[in-house]
Amino acid sequence: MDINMIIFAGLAIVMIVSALFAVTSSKIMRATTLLLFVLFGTAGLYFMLHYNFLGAVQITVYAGGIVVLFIFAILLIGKGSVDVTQTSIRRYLAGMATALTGMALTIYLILNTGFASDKFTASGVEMKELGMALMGTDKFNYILPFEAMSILLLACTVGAIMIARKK
Amino acid sequence: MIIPAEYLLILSAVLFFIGVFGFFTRRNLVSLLISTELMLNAVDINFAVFNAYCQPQHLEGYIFSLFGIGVAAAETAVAIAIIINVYRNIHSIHIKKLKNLKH
Amino acid sequence: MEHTILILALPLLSFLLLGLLGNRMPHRLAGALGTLSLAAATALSYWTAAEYFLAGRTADGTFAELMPYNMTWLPLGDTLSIDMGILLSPISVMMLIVITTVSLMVHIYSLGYMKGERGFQRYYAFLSLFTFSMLGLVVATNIFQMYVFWELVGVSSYLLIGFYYTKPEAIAASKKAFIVTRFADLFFLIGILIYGYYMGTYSFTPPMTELMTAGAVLPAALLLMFIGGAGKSAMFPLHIWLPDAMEGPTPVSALIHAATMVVAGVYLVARMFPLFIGYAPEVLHIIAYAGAFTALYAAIVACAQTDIKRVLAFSTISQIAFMMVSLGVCTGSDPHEGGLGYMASMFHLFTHAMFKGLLFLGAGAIIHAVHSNEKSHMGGLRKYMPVTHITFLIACLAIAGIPPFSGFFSKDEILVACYSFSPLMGMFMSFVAALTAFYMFRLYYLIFWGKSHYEEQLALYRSGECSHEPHKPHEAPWSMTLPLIILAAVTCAAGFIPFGEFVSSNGEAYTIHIDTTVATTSVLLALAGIVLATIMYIRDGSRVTRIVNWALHGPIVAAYHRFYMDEVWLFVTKKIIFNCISRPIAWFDRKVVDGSLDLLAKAVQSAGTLVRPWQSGNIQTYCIWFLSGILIIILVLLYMA
Amino acid sequence: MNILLLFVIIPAVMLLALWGSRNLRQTRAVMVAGSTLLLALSVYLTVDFISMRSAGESAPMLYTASWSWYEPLNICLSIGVDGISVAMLLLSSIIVFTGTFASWRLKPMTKEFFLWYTLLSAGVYGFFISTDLFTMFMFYETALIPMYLLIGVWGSGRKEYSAMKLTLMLMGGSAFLLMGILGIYFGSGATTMDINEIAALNNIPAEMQYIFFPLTFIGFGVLGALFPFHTWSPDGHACAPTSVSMLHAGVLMKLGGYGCFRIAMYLLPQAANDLAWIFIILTTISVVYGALSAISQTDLKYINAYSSVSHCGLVLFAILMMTRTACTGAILQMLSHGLMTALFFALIGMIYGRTHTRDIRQMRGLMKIMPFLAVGYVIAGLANLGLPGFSGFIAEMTVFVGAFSVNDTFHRVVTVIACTSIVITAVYILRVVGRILYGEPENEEHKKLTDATWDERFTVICLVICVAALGIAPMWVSDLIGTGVGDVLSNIIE
Repeated sequence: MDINMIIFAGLAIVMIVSALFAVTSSKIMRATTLLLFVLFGTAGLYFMLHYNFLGAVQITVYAGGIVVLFIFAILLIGKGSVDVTQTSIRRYLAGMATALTGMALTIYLILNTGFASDKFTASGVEMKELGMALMGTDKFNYILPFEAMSILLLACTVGAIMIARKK
Repeated sequence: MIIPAEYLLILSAVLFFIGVFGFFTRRNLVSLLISTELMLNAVDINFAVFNAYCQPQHLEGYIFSLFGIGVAAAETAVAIAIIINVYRNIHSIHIKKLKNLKH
Repeated sequence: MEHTILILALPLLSFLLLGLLGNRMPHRLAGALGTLSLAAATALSYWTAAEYFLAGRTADGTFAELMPYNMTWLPLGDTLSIDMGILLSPISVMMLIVITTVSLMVHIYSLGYMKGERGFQRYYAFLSLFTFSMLGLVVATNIFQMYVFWELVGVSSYLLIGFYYTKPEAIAASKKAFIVTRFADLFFLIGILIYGYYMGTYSFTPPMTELMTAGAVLPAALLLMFIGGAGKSAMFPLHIWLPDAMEGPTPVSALIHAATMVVAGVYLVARMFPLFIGYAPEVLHIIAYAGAFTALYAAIVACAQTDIKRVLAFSTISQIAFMMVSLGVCTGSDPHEGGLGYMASMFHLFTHAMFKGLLFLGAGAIIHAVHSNEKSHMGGLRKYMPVTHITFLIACLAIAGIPPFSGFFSKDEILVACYSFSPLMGMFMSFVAALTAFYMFRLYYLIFWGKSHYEEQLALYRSGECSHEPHKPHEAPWSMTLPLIILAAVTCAAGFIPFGEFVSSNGEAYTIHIDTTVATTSVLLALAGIVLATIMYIRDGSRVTRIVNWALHGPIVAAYHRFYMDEVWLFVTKKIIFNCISRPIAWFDRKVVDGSLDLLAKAVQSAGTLVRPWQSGNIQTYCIWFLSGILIIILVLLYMA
Repeated sequence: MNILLLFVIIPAVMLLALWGSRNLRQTRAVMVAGSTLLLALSVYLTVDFISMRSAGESAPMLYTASWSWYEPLNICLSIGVDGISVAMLLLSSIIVFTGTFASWRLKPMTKEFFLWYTLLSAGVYGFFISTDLFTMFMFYETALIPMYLLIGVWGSGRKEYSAMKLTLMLMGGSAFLLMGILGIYFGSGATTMDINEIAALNNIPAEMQYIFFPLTFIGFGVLGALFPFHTWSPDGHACAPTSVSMLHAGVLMKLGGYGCFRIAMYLLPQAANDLAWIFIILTTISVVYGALSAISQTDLKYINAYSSVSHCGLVLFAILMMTRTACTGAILQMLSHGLMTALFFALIGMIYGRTHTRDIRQMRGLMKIMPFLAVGYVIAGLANLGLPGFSGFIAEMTVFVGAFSVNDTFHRVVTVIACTSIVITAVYILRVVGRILYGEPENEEHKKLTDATWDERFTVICLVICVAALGIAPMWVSDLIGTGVGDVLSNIIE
C-alpha cells in the first residue's frame, strides 16, 4: 500500500462523507463547514497532482473567499437560514434515483473507457511557465480568457454591490 | 505509485452527483448554492486530472480549473447578493416562497 | 317586324325611369308616363298583329313563325346557350294583344283607383316591369328565355302583391305567392335541364333525331315543366297562393292574377303543344285530369267565399283549369280530329282575360266605393253604381256562358272538345260550368241586390245607434269606368271573332261552328245555375237559402275554409320544414358540427392543462427531468453502441 | 416591368403611405387613391386580356414572368394570369374599392384598420397573380393573418372568440394545404414549383395523389366553407366589421374555390377524378344544409353567412362536376356571390350601424325609415335568390346546366338536390325582407333613424351596378374565362 494511495483514500473518504453530510444536514452552518472540508480535500488532491499553485488558489479563493461569503450571508440572514426543511419524499426519492443512476452510469463509463495514465509525470507546473501561458499571446496561451475573466470579476463585483445595495 | 486516473474521476463523479442530489432535494437557496459549489468543484477536479494524466505538456485543464475557480467566485458573489436581496424583500429564502418570477 | 323590340323596350324603359327617378316625379307625371308608354306598346302590338295576320299564310296553310330578333345571351358550353329574342307565332301575337290591352286598361284604371296612394310611382314602375316581363315571356324564342321571364314575372307579382307593405296580410301573401311558385319553378327548371340535355337545344322545336331517341325522357321533362306551369297557373294543390294574392291592389289582381300571369302555365303547355301531342299524349291527359279536379274544387270553394275578390280568385282558378283541361283533352294535332281543345283553350284564354279583367276591375270599383272586400258590406249597390252594375252583369253572363257574350263561345268549344275526349269528362265539365254560373250570380246578387248595407247603416246612424255616418257608395270616376266600358264592349263582341282562323292546333285555319247539342245543354245548365242563384240570393235570407245552409252546413264550412288546403300547407311548411328540418339543422350545426370543433379546442386545452404541472416553474423539478432525459439518451446510445 | 406586379406594388406603396399618414383625411385619401388605381388597373387588365385572347393568344397564362427567390428549393416568384385569375382580380378590386367606402366612418384607429385591410388585400392580389406553389401559399397566409386582428380588434360581439376560431380553423386548413403542396412538389419530383410546369409533367404517382388530394382540397375547402369545416364562417362573419365581412365573404372565400380548382384538381387529376364523389356529397350537403340552416337564424349576419356557405358550396360543387359549363358556372358563381354577398354585408353593416341590432325580431318597417337601404336590401335579396337580370341567376343556371350534363345517376341526383336550394334561398330571403323591411315600424327609437349617407349610397350603388351588369350582360365572361377553364379541365379530364 503506497503512501499516495493511503492519502488519496483518506482524502476521498473525508470528501465524500463531508459532501454527503453537507447536502443532507439540516443546519446550514454545519453544511457550510462541511463544504469547507470538501474544498480543502480538493486542494489536497491538487497538491497530490503536484499542481501546487492550483491547490493554493483553491484554498485562498474557495476556502478563504467563497466560504467566508457564505458565512457572511448566513449571518446576515440569520434565523431565516435555519429553515432547511427537506423536500417531499417523492422528489427526494426521484432525486436520489436520478443521482444514483447518473453516478452508476458515469462510473461505468469511466471504468470502461480505459484512460492511459502512463503520461503522468510528477513534475508539476513551473510558475513561470504558467505565468507565460496566462499572459502569452501564442498558441496555447490564454491572455484573452484571462482578461475576460478579469472583466467578469469586475462586472460581478459591481453587480453584487448593485444588487445587495439597500434601496 | 501513481494513483490511477479512474479513481480520481470516480471521486469527482461521486462528488458531482452528491451535488446533484443536493440540488434536487434542498429547499433553501444557500443550500442550493452549496450543492452547486460541490458540482463545480467536481468539475474542476476533472479538468485538473485530465490535464495531469492526458496532456501534461499543455496547460489547458489547469488553466480551465483556475478560471473555473474564478467563475465560481464571481457566481457565488452575485448569488449571495441576490439571496440577501431576496431575503430583504420577502424575509425568506425558502424556494417555495419565490414565486413572483414565475408568472 | 323589327319594331316588335319596342313593345318590350317601352315598358322596360318606363320601369327604369319610374323606378330610378319616380320619387322625384309628381304622381300625375308618373302615371301619365307609365300609361302613355304602355299605350304606345299597345298600339305597336295591334300593328304587329295586323301586319302578322294580314301577311297571309305560307304555302302549307299556316302562319309563318317569325323571329325578328334572336341573339345568344349566355353561352352554356359548346352547343347549348340561352338565347334572347322575339318569336312571333299566332299564339304569341294573340298574347301580345291580350297583355297589352288588359295592361293598358289597368294602367288607365289605376290612375283613378290608386289616386293619392303612397308609392304611386312605385306602383306604376312595378306595373311596367310586370308588363315587360310578361311580354318577354310570351315572345320567348326558347324555353330558357321563357324561364327567365317567368321568374321576372314572379318577382313583379311578388312586388305588386306586397305593394301595401305595411299590411301584414299583404306581406304574408306576397311571400307565399313567391315561394309557392318558386317551388313549382324548381320542377320547371329540372324539366328544362332534362330537356336541354337530351334535346341539345332549348328551342321549342328540337331536332328530329333527338326527339326520336329521347324515349321516356321527354314526357318526364314535359311533365316537370307542366308542374312549373301548374304553380303559376294555380292548379291544385299549388293554387294556395292565388286567393291570398288578392291582398294586392285590385287592378293588380285584374292584370296579373286574372288575365295574364296566371295563364302563363296554359301558355307554356300551349307553346310546347306539338311536343306534348306528338311524344307525350299521356302527360296531356294527366293535365286534363288535374285540370278537371281543380276546376271542380275551385268552383265549389268559390260558392262559399264571402270576400268578393276571393270568389273571383277561385273562379279564376276554375277557369284556368278549364283551359288546362281543354289542352289536356287533345288527342291529335288536327283541329278536326282531337285538336280542337287547343284552339278552344286559347280562345278561352283570350275571352277570359277580357271578362275576368272586367270582373276584377268592377270589383275594384265596388271596393273603392264601399271600402271593404266583404259581401256583408255590400248589397243593393245597383242604384248607386249603374255603370259598374251593367258591366259586371255582362261579365257575369259571359263567364256563365250565356250567348251572345264571349264566354259562351269559348266555353262551348271547350265542352265540345271534352265531349269528344270522353262523355264523362264532358258531363263533368258541363257541371262545373253550371256551378260557375251559380257562384258568379250568387256574387252578383250579393253585391248589387238585396238590402243595402249603406242604407242599413244610415238608418242606424239616424236612429243614433251608430256614431259615425257611413260613406255613401258612389260611382267610380271616368278613369275607372272607361276601362270597364271598353272591356265590356270587348266581352260582348269577342265571341264573334273567328278565332280559329288565327289560332289552331296545327296552324291551319279552322272555322268555329257551334255544336247545337252541347251548346243547348250548357246554356240550359248555366241558366239553371243562374235561376238557382236568383232564387237563393236575390233577396236576403230566402227560405231556400236557409234550407240549403242548414242541409249542407258541414260542406259549406269546409268549402269556406277552402277544404283546409292552406292549413295542410301551413302544417307542412311551418311544422315540418321549419320546425322539424331547419331548426334541427341549425341546432345540429351549432351543437354538433361546431360543438365537435369546440370539443377539439377543449381537448387541446385540457391536454395543455394536463401537461401544465410539468411546467411548474420549479427549477429543481426541471433539473430532475433534464437529467433523467440525458441519462435516458445516454443509455439509449450505449445500448445502440 | 410586368403589369401584374403592380397589384402587389400598389398595396405596398399604400401601406407605406398609410403608415406615414397623419390624419383621417390623409388616410382616406390614400385608400381612395390606391383602391381606385387598383380598380382601374384590373379593369384595364380585363379589357386587355380579352382583346389578347380574341387576337388569338392561346398560351394558358399571359403576362408571365419569373424571378428566382431561393434556388435550393426552386422557389420562384412566378406570376401570370389566365382568365380565371383576371376575373378574380377584378372581383377583388371591386370589393376592396367598395369596402373602402363601406368603412368610411369606421372608428377608432382608422389608420391601423386600413393598414391591415390593405395588407389583406395585398395577400389576395398576390395569391391570384402568382403561379408558384410556394409564393401562392405565402400570399395565402398573408391574407389570413390580418383577418385575426381585423376581427379581434374592430369586430363586435364575441369578437375574440370568433377571431380565434376563424384563424385557428383557417390555419388548420393551411396546415393541410402545406402538406398537400409539399406532397405535390416532392411527388412530382419536379425542379420547379410552378404549377403549370408541374401540371405539364403530370407524373405524381397515383397512391400519393390519393393522400394529397384530400389534404389539399380540404385545406382550401376550409376557406371555401366546405361542410363540415364551415363553422368559422357564421361566427367570423357575424363578428367582423362590415368591410372585413365584405372582403372575407366576397373575396377570401373565393380563394378556397380557386385553390381547389387551380391546385388540388389541376395538379392531382387522377385522385380528383376518383375521389370527387366524396367531395360532391359534402358540397351537396353544404349547399342544401347551409340554406336550410339560414331559414331559422335570427341574426342577419348569420343568415347571410349560412347563405354564403350554401353559395360557396355551389362553387365547389360545380368545379367537382368537371364539365366545362359547370366550371364556367363555378367561376361565375364566385364572381356573383362575391359581389352579392359584399352588397349584403355592406347593407347589414349599415343597418346595424343605425339600429344597433341585427336581430330580425327587433326590427320592423325599415322600408319606411330608411327607404334607400331597404330597397338596396330587397335588390340584394332578389339577386341572391337568383332573379334573372342579376348575376346570381346566370351563375346558378350555368352551374346547373353544366352539372346536369354529366350523364350518370349519381350526378343527376345530387344536381337535383342542389337545385332545391333555389327554393330554400327564396324562403329565407323573403322571410327576412318580410320581417324587417315591411310592416309598420314598431320601435320608437328606430323611427328617428336616418337613411344612407353619401358614402353608403356610393357603396351600394356600385355593387348593385356590378351585380346587375354581370347579370344582364354575361357574354363577355365566357370570352374571359373560357380558355382558362378549358386548359385546366383538359388537364383534369384527360
